[in-house]
Amino acid sequence: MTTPTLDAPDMTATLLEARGLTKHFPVHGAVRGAGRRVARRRGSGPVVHAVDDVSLALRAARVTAVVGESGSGKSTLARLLAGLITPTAGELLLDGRAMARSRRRRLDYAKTVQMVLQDPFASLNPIHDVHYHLSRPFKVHGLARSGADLDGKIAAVLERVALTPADAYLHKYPHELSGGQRQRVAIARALAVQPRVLLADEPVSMLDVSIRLGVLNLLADLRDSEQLAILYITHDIASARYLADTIIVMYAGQEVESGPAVHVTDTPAHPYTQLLLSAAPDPERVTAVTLRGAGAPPSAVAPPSGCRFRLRCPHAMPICAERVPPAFPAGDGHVSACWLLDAGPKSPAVTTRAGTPEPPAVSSCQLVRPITGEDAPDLGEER
Amino acid sequence: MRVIARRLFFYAVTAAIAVTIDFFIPRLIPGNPVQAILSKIQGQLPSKATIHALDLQFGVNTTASLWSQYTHYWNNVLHGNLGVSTMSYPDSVGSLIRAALPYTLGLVGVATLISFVLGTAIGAIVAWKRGSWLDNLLPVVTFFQAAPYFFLAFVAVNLFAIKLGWFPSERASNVADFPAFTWTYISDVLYHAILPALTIVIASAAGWIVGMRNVMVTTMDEDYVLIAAAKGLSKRRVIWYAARNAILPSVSGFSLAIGFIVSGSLLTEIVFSYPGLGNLLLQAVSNNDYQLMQGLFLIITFAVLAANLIADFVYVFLDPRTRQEA
Amino acid sequence: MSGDRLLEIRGLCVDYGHGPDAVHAVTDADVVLHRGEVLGLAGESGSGKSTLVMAATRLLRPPGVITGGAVRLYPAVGTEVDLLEADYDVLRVLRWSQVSLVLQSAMNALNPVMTIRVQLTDALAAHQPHLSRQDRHARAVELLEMVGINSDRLSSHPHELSGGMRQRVMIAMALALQPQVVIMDEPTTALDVVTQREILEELKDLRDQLGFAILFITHDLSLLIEIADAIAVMYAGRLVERAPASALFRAPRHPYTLGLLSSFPPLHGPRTPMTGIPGSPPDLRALPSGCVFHPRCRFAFDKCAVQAPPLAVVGASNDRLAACWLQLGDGPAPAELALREPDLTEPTASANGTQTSSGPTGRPAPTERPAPTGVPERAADHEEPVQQGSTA
Amino acid sequence: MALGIGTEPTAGSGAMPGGSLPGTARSRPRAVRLPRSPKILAGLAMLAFFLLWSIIGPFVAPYSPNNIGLNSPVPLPPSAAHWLGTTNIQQDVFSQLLVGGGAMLLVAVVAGVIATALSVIVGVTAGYLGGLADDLLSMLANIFLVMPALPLLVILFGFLGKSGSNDVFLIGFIISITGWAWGARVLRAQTLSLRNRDYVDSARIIGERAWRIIFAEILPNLTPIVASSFLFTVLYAVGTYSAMAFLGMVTLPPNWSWGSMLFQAATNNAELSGYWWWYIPPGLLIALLGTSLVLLNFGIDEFINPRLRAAGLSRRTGSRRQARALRSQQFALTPVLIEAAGAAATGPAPTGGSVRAGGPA
Repeated sequence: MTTPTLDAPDMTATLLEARGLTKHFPVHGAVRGAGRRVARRRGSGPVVHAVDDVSLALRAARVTAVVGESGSGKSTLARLLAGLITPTAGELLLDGRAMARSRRRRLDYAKTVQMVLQDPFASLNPIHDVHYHLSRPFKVHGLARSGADLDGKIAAVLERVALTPADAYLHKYPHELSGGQRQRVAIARALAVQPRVLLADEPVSMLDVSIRLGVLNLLADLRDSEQLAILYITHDIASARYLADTIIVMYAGQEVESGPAVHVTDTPAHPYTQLLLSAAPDPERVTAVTLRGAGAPPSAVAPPSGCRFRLRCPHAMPICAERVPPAFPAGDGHVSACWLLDAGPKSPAVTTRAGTPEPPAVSSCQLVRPITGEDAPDLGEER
Repeated sequence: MRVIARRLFFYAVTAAIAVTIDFFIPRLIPGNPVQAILSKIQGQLPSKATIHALDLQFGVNTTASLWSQYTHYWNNVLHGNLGVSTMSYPDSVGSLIRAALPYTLGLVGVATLISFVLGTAIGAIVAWKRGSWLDNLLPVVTFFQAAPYFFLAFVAVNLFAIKLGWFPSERASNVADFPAFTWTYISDVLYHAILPALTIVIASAAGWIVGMRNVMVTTMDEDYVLIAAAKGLSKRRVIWYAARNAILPSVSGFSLAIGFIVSGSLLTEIVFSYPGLGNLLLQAVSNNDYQLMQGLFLIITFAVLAANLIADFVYVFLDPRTRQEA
Repeated sequence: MSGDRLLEIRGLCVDYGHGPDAVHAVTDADVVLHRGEVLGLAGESGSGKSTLVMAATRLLRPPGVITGGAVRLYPAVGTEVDLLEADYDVLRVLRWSQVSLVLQSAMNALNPVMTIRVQLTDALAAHQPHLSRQDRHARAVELLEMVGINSDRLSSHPHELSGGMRQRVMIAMALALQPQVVIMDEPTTALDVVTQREILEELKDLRDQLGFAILFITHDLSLLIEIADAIAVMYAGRLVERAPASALFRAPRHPYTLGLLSSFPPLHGPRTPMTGIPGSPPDLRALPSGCVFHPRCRFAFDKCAVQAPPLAVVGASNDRLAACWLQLGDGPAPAELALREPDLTEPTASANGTQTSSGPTGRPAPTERPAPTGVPERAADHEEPVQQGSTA
Repeated sequence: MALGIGTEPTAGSGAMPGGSLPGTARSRPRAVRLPRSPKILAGLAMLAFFLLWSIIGPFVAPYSPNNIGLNSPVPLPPSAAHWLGTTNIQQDVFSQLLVGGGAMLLVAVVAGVIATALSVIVGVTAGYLGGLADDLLSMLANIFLVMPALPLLVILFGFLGKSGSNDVFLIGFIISITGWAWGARVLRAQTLSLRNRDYVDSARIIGERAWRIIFAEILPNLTPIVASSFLFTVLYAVGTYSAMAFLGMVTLPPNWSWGSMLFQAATNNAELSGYWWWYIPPGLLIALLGTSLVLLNFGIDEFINPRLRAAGLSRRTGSRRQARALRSQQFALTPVLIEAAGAAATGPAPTGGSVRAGGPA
């Protein structure tokens, strides 16, 4: 996808931008149990297409959500953005400048881009206390002038994640904290260097339901008060809708749809997004669910040609197998990589899933319930 | 079968390294090994041929390059030529080993098999009956795990052979040195093997018991064992479900154990004056027969590698996940 | 759903460990499952929902100990069985033939070294020894096809199947003996959302065909509301509310249920800030006095800290229970906890009718909100920003 | 000198007790603090005893171990003068025992330290670096693991000659060469899993350097495994040194060790002639020293994988009936312990209100 992802009338500064980011992992001849890995030469052999040609821009004071199932490459994307792994292709621009590999630049990058990982029970080292965890970023980046200065800064950052009084937490070990508190410590550690970009990889999926919103609200608060650009990775499209300004939907390593959060969830243009929404738990659902496009994601080693969703897609057309769909505009900065949109605004994408033909979503901002009918009409003629 | 192919490659490399070690050790140790050996063979007058063979073997008094010595050495090994024993000159090392090998293979092989089966079964039961009196077995097992094989052999000889007189205390048979395969001979051999085998089993089963118990305890926490019980299967079948999985680490840890068991068994043979490789090793040591020692090292290494290969086959047979082609 | 009771759990208490260090994981729990009913058991991690069910079936592992209560199973034929009195052999007969089990991770619940065929037929062999090998094979084929898996998978091992297929095999296994009760402990939590939906839909169909009852354990209340007939909510080892699913969603009676419902962001409607529940679930070894939820409850008043409320019938209908002093006549319940229930005689119609007015969770609320009296002052005191919550 | 097979701590280190009980799982004790299990206490006590024995043994020995005393053609049984009797050349067995512990323990500790250092270096490097370095180092470790140590050591000792094979540090070094691989393999596996832990990634994200991640984030978490691997190597060295002495590869006198006492006893057919006082005490001491190490290792295993602890339930129960009920518990049969006098003993909630919980009747 070469089309800019975000055309939204959103004028805050772009902090971190990814262009054509691609990550292929070599397939190891890994056999569980007895075997050992066989070293593989670079460039030969099959690869896992974890992330393929993804472009996105993280803007100040905006939350961008990446939604997808496991294996869709969303976590790999976050790790690419964090600099934990190096991309196979594509570039990463911080404030418009490409990222360099020197230690100096690496530290600069770490000072600007921070990350919170999924499992708060794993992201804090069990042998270190809270004080140690929070002192490291200050020490690594030389941000504290003295011990007293350091302690003051640690107390301040704990306060920012609402762990007060700080003294009550400083000398606790991770196992003495609850899941929510641990995740707040992890966020505090990320905030210590006063980054401008925060990558959050499923930050609440391991937390108890009742405390998830607390952490999500904290992120929202940080976005507003610190003008943080936040990348929120999740498999829960409802929470993405709640928190994010922009949603990017990933499927099999590719970006299939993106746009303003409510727009994407209320008028999904890509069949995969529609599938995700119809499958998501919804207490207010009235009628039986009809899944359009059941099945499993394709092999990441040998993904299908053209559109990777086509094997599951209820609307698959010949062109889907031939060419990778580019991002077609779907209104209001909403784009979707689906050939159905090629025909323009009379796309059947939305009506397919509605019992009664509704106005095409792409040209209308009205909130269309994603599922209101049981049987989709036969689309044969419309193709 | 890629797993097996990979293991085969690994064992081939290991065997090659063993041969290389065998080649280099005498060359790396300071001093002239041939002189050292000759000075130790007192009373015998070795022939010129023997001295030349030693020179060649240890790389002294020769103008040949190290590489050609090495290839020569390999050539010898591949042709089964492991040199001449100075101890029982002019017998070749190969012939001495060939005479002793069947005893060791039989004794250690059978004893290892028995101890694995027995130890694994006991370990599974101890884990299953966790919290019962069987837990008290563990400290006892610990003692046997820590006791040297040869000490247990001492006690066994004294108790069962001398005090009780149930078993012979030494040798592999009474009948004849050059056996005919008659029932008398075979039963005699078996009779002689019981006590040493028992010692090896008791000494080595401890490791299997503890290992199996630990894995089994963890395995019993697995959901599939709970499901087996929830299905209303018989207890025996539920235990089997757990044990069938718990046995895998024991099999894959075989390579770790077999070296210990073989070493311990060799020492046990010595106590019983059993005519296997262990006894040969002791004789080689006490007579400073370095060629024999080196030959024994190679043969024992090859035998252990072969045992490992068998264990790998068994593992692949037991674990369907390894059969999957990656 | 008939009123015929199938599994009756009364006053069940379960501890982990014994003696002074024991942790009271489940306290005085009452659950009744009726024939053909889908009963959801909702609660966060550590709420004791799995412990309750596993203990009731005597499958809870050490150091779990049952320290009180009674569990009775009413088989289709024969007399009732007291599961807490039963020994291994009695239970063996009942297990799987009456009560079967589906666990969260099928990867762990299937034996990795045995074929699907063996695992599908072993229960048949154990419970119906008269079946021939061919009969068992035929049944295995039938079971697999029932859950939409080709029978050539019988010779496969679990690692050769995808996650969704494994869970389907688990479900087929659970139905092998046509049990009365299928316990499902987070059966779809480990799956992706699309696979989860596929399996849930399949489960619904199978239930309609075969008529077994499901005890569905999950932390995902929003999912439960869609699939369960009735829902019991647990908190810190106690049942705090039980109600028909739609009633629970439209008109929760316990503040914890209300909080849980407002912890799931909606998929539709305007985006409004939501608060969740302040604080974190309590440590079972240091439970608060009185009502265990009172430190996190914005409606809590004096009595809540002193005395634990019993689980009692609330309102007119017998099928609504809640353990909350607000509902037990000590004062009018706050508006959020006194919403009018949907008409239960016509659940579908009622749900249809309320779809725009929506539930209590920050979305447009339905009509009559009684003017709050008495409690609200305290309630206001407790309305704290979320951040304060984590000071546990 | 056998060892637990398949007890690689990697299997259970991630799993914690009470997985079904998250309320308590949160406060699991994870700080580096050894549990006071009877096994650890017994192991420590025995080890302390042996340490004391080998330090003060030489000073309190009533005779010189080499001293040839009484005039008798056969070993004499225990008497007031010789508490544990004499050898065939009338050396005092008890004195030999007292003197024979030191060298052995020293060799074992030297071997343990060197081998542990080697295994940490190789194992952690391989696990952390991954890739080709890992493949090569793992292969090296596996080669040392499968090659039988005894015949190799015999050759090495043989070529070292008498003087070399009496050098305590040299022996320790040689034994460590054949004993480091197990530890390296376990440490490599564990490092590999730690390397991918979220807290290591988190450290990378805040910009920590690789060496700091290894030393401050990974190594401290390997402490129990390093300790276990050290104990294992010491145990291995005790066994191996005994075996070498038993083969007569350590010169007597002056290098008395319990293994060489067994060598002498064997050479003189003590087991056939019933001179039990000559071979039972040294063998027993070796076994007990080994037992203390195995017990300590058990304790560490249980610390790493708490599921291994013997009993599932606390034994500090009130009544004997309860204790019996708990002990006799079977798998998949949760014990029921309902107090006779009222079932409400456990919960603070009154049972009265819950009677009608049944739903529509």
